[in-house]
Amino acid sequence: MSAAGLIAASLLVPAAGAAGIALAGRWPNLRESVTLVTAVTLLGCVLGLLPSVLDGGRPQLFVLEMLPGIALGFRVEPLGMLFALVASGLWIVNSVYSIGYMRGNDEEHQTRFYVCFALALAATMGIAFSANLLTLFLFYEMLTLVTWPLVTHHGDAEARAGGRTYLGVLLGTSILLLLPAMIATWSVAGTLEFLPGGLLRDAGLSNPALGGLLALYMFGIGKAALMPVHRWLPAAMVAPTPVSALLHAVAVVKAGVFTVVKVIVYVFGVETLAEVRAADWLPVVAGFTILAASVVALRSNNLKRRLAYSTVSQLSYVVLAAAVLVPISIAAAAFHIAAHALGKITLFFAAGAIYTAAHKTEVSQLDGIGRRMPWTMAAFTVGALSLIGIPPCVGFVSKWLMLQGVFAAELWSVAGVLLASTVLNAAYFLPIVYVAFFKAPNGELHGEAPLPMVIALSATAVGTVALFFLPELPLALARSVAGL
Amino acid sequence: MSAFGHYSYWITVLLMVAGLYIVIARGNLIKKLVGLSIFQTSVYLLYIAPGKLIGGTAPIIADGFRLYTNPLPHVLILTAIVVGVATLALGLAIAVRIREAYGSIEEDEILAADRDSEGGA
Amino acid sequence: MKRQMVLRVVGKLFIPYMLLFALYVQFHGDFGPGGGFQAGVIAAAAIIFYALIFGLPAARRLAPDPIVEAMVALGVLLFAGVGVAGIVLGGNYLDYFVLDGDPVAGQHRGIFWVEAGVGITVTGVMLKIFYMFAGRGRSLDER
Amino acid sequence: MMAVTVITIVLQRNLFSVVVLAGIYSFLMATVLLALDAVDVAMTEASVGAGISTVLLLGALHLCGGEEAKPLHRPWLPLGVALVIVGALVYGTFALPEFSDPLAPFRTHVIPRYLEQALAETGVPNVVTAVLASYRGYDTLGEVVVVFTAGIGVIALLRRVPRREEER
Amino acid sequence: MTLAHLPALVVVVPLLAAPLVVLVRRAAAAWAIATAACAFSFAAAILLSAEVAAHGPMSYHLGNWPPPWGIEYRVDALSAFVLVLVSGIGTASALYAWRSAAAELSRDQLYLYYVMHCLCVAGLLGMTVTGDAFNLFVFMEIASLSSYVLIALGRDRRALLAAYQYLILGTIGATFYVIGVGLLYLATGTLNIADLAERLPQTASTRAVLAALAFITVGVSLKLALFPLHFWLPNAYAYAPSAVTALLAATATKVSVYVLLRFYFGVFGLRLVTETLPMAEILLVLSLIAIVTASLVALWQENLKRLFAYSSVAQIGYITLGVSMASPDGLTAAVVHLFNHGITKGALFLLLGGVALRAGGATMGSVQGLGRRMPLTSLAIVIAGLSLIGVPGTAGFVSKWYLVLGAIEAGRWWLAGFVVATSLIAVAYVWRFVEAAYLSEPGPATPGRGEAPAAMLAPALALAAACVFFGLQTSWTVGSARRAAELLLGGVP
Repeated sequence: MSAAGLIAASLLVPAAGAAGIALAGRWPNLRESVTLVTAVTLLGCVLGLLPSVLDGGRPQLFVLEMLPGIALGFRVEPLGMLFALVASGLWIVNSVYSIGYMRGNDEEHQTRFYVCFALALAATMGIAFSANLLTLFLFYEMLTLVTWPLVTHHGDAEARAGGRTYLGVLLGTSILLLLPAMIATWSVAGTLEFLPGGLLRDAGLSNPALGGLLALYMFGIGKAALMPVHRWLPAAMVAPTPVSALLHAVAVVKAGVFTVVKVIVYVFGVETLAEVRAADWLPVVAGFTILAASVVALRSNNLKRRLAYSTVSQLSYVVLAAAVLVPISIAAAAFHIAAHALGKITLFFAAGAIYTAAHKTEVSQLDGIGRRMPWTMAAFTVGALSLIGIPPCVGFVSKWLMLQGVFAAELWSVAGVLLASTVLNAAYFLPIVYVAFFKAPNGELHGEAPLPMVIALSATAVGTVALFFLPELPLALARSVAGL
Repeated sequence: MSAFGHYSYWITVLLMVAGLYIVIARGNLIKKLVGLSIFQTSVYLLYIAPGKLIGGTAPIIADGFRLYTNPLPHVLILTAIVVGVATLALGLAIAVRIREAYGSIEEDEILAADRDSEGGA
Repeated sequence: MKRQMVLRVVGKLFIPYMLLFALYVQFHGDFGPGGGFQAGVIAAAAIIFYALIFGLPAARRLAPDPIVEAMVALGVLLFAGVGVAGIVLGGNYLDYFVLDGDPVAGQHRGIFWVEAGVGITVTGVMLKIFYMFAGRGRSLDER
Repeated sequence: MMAVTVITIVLQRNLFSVVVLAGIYSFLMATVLLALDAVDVAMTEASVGAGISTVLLLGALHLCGGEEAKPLHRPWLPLGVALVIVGALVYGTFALPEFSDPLAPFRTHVIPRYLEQALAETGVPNVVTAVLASYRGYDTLGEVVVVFTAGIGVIALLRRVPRREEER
Repeated sequence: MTLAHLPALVVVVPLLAAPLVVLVRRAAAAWAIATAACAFSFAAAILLSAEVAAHGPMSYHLGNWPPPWGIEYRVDALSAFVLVLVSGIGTASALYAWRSAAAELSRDQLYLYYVMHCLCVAGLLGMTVTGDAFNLFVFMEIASLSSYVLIALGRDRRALLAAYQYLILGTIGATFYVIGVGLLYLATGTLNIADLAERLPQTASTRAVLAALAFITVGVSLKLALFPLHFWLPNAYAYAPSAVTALLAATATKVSVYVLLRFYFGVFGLRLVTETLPMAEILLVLSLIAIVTASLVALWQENLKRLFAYSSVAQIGYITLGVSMASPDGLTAAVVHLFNHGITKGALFLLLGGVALRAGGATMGSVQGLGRRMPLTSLAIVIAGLSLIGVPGTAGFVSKWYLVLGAIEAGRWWLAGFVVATSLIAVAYVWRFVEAAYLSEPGPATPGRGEAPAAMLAPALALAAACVFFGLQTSWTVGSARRAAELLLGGVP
């Protein structure tokens, strides 16, 4: 199939899958096999695009005219490729996991769940491949809207409240800040196409103007969960765990930081920002977010909430790395998108498994659970180590790249932030591991979670380690984003 | 310019305002309609009066007349009159229906009735 | 009763003349004041007068509802039809010049028919409205 | 004199007399129009204003009947509105050409052709009719349609139908 | 040959259809004729807009009398655009009425309903296409009278009162308009819009012209329900039959806006409107108030028709806001929003009509759990709602885009912020529906499982699809709007 065809396919396959799932709704087995088939096909399409991208090709596809001069356009470049690979690859694992979870907790509206999931993936692909800001914005909002039903899945008062915060923050920031920022960009530069070197490069904006615009973007991209627009992420934890796992550890949040990197690299241009010094405030905000979020995570007893805040801080790693504005750190940012995805999804899988098998949600209830659920807790440990940044886990690689970038830019304060946060990460993850394995078990007897879940979380855990030993592929993509 | 030169206009204005006043100030639906038609009639003068030429005659071409009043406004006003009566008829029809539905043609009473029915429902 | 008598006689005497006058106004409109609209109103007034004297049912017999309603529509159709004729004969809409070999005669013809249309519709509508109100009234009294 | 009539209408509370006064008012209006050489209009106004509308109003009164209740509205707002409009109109009309000023723009611009050519172009000496039916014939079509609309509308509203007001 | 006559035919055909319907009287035939007539106008309008886009404005002399003596029909980028909207909605609403009117009206009223429908559409089209100020008044009256009747046909007795109030206010508005035209006539001696525009500058009595401007503004504002002259609208929309609500909400106010545009930019000219009188500022302030207050009021409505009626008032505020900018982008926004909001509201009210038919009323209570009972309908409502908010990918987004763009180009950041901020209020009231429809369990008032009849669903879904299509493929809408804006700013073509 032609490159353009593959792009179209990778958007249409999940959409078609959603339709199929809706039709197959009455027969659960058929429905879930449709999901799996869709997921595999999608990964196939994305992989099909990989070679040409690695050879520096930029396959593209333009369809409709959304506004005069701006088409609904797609162009695959390394960063998007990386993002798409992560999302589509993990969707397969996650589907396996979801089957176990949804059946294990016999949830309601399972059809709606799988349909929205497929649509969310379609939107994610749209974001990953978009060729201009408008297209990206379109799918960005679409992602918000189709994940709302997943967040409010349980439909009770708590879910509604969570859903309101989720929608309010994400739609609010994007409409209030991101949209004006885009329109301003349009009226200054006359285009919204992503250009290597930045489409604002020749606009010749002064520091305050550029800085203000950057601020509009950074806080407008609520999905990146930069403080103070991070509140939607903990709120989204009312969702079933598979949702938190794929969407709020991978698809949605990564869409946020992905957009951030996109904007910094292709809208403003690293050089432009660096020489106008319009982004100097950004590392401060990001650093603050990292530390503050870590502290909150440390003090929160609910496991998913703790993971959520850890996600907030990890996202700011990406923003921070991008804000350092040297090539290697950009590469680090790109790579961390993949690294954190693997680690965090593992952790969420584990959390969900614990909930399904033992119905435990609080950290304080986890004494000795490692004896009952050895696989799960082993995977959890791997994920934790990866996020802390200890070899042999992929998290170490991205940290390493980041530090290289920091030294290259000689931002010692940032280095300090990184080290401090590493300590904090260790402080809020290791105790869990400790009590899980070395404390006496309490409460009723229970075994491992359903098999599909165990398979899924083991798979991601293995991936976390494997990617440490052979990080060539993501590394290659990440480096070519930074033009290395 | 002399105030007299605009006497005709001012009569118009007076009638117009009186009509409008009735429409706005009165609660009785039919009275409102009467006011409305007065309001409209006053416009006729606004159009016609300036067309008159002292010493002119009706715009029917015949020998021996040179000066004619301006025919175009007459045409327009014919239309306007028709529109007026059409509106009046329709308004009355609606008023009658309202009377049947509410048993009253006083605006405030009707509104009160609605409030009650909503309160009851 | 006596007054009734007088009324009836007067009515009988007058109404035909009113109708006649209506026709005069209708067709003399080109030369003197008047035209389709006034004529229509007068004609309608005549019948309403009749209805007031001899009662609604009598009037309804004189000018039955369906006919009146048909008149309402036919007048408009006639007018609009003249316009379409203009197009058919190769002119613009409502173009009377083409209605006859000689433009002026065409104008004359066009105006004639148009006025006729106006007259018919106006008569119909005025009567219809009167019937409606009057009829409605009786039904209300019955309640 | 018309002014007087109108004022009484404003003050009069008995609807019946209001209607009668309205009829009188229309007649006066008609005479004024006649004095202004607007024969056709005068005729129409007489027949419509004094004739048809009075009949209609009476018919409606027969159905709705009754005195008018004392207006509860505070008359100040309407008065205010009215005064504003007076201001606007007086302001606007002041600059308009004076009564029967032969050089007013609306004498010099479009009219002449009507007055001079109408007979030749349409063969109709009554210019009003000529303009009405030919030059601006389309307006008249619209006018007829308005009448038509009103007629059908009244039918639609007043034709007796299975009572629908009950279900509210 | 026919193409040359289309400007007249587009209006005359529905006009002719009305008396025909009266003659046939039978509901089915009446429906067929009405729909056919509207469909013809729709096709004609599309042809015209193509023709105008290709060869520039067309002028048609009715009765073959050259203007200013005769009446002129004038089709240009703007009027053609509005023609398409009006006739399109008219067709959809006519198709829809086949079932909905049959359900809401008694049998012997049906054909009368279709008569009124034809007349209303014809009147609106006539207003749009005419080039003569007084002729515009006549057709305005046709449209108004028919719409009074259509509203009064509503089931609820409050429909009568709404119709009456609308009648009073509408007539006052029309009379104001006539006064304004009269003053203009006395000052210039002509009624042809283009001719007026030429002769206004050299008229001696500018004061009369200013008064005329004031009267026409007030008159038209009454018709387009510009704040604070909007109070007739919510009741009228809430209690009219569903098909009528859709028709009026989508077209009537829009045509009035069109008239306003015509007079401001086509007759009085930018200088007079914006400099001699502070019209732009007045309009701006009124629009802002309208947007905020109406949106907030909409938040508290339980009756969905009322809710979206108030949101109409707010959306009209956005249109007039664009007008008040009087810049290319602002006017483009106004014109394109005129269209987009038309289709959006059309879709919404048609869908609500379906709900009302199945549930006996469209209230927050009756849509609880609607997502499961009428999935297609509620999904379409959500889509139209998103278009109301202005979410990318829907028609509403395009208009918002140009509004904000216009504000930013004018350097008014606060205005841009205002526009986006107020669209969040729309999020609030649309989401009230979404939560009720998808997160609540079906209540006693919720209709049973099953969609509205296909004859009602199809046009509604078509409009909803149009909301999405014109959000993704905007070359035609924005292109026409852009041309129209240039035309307006260029004065009279």
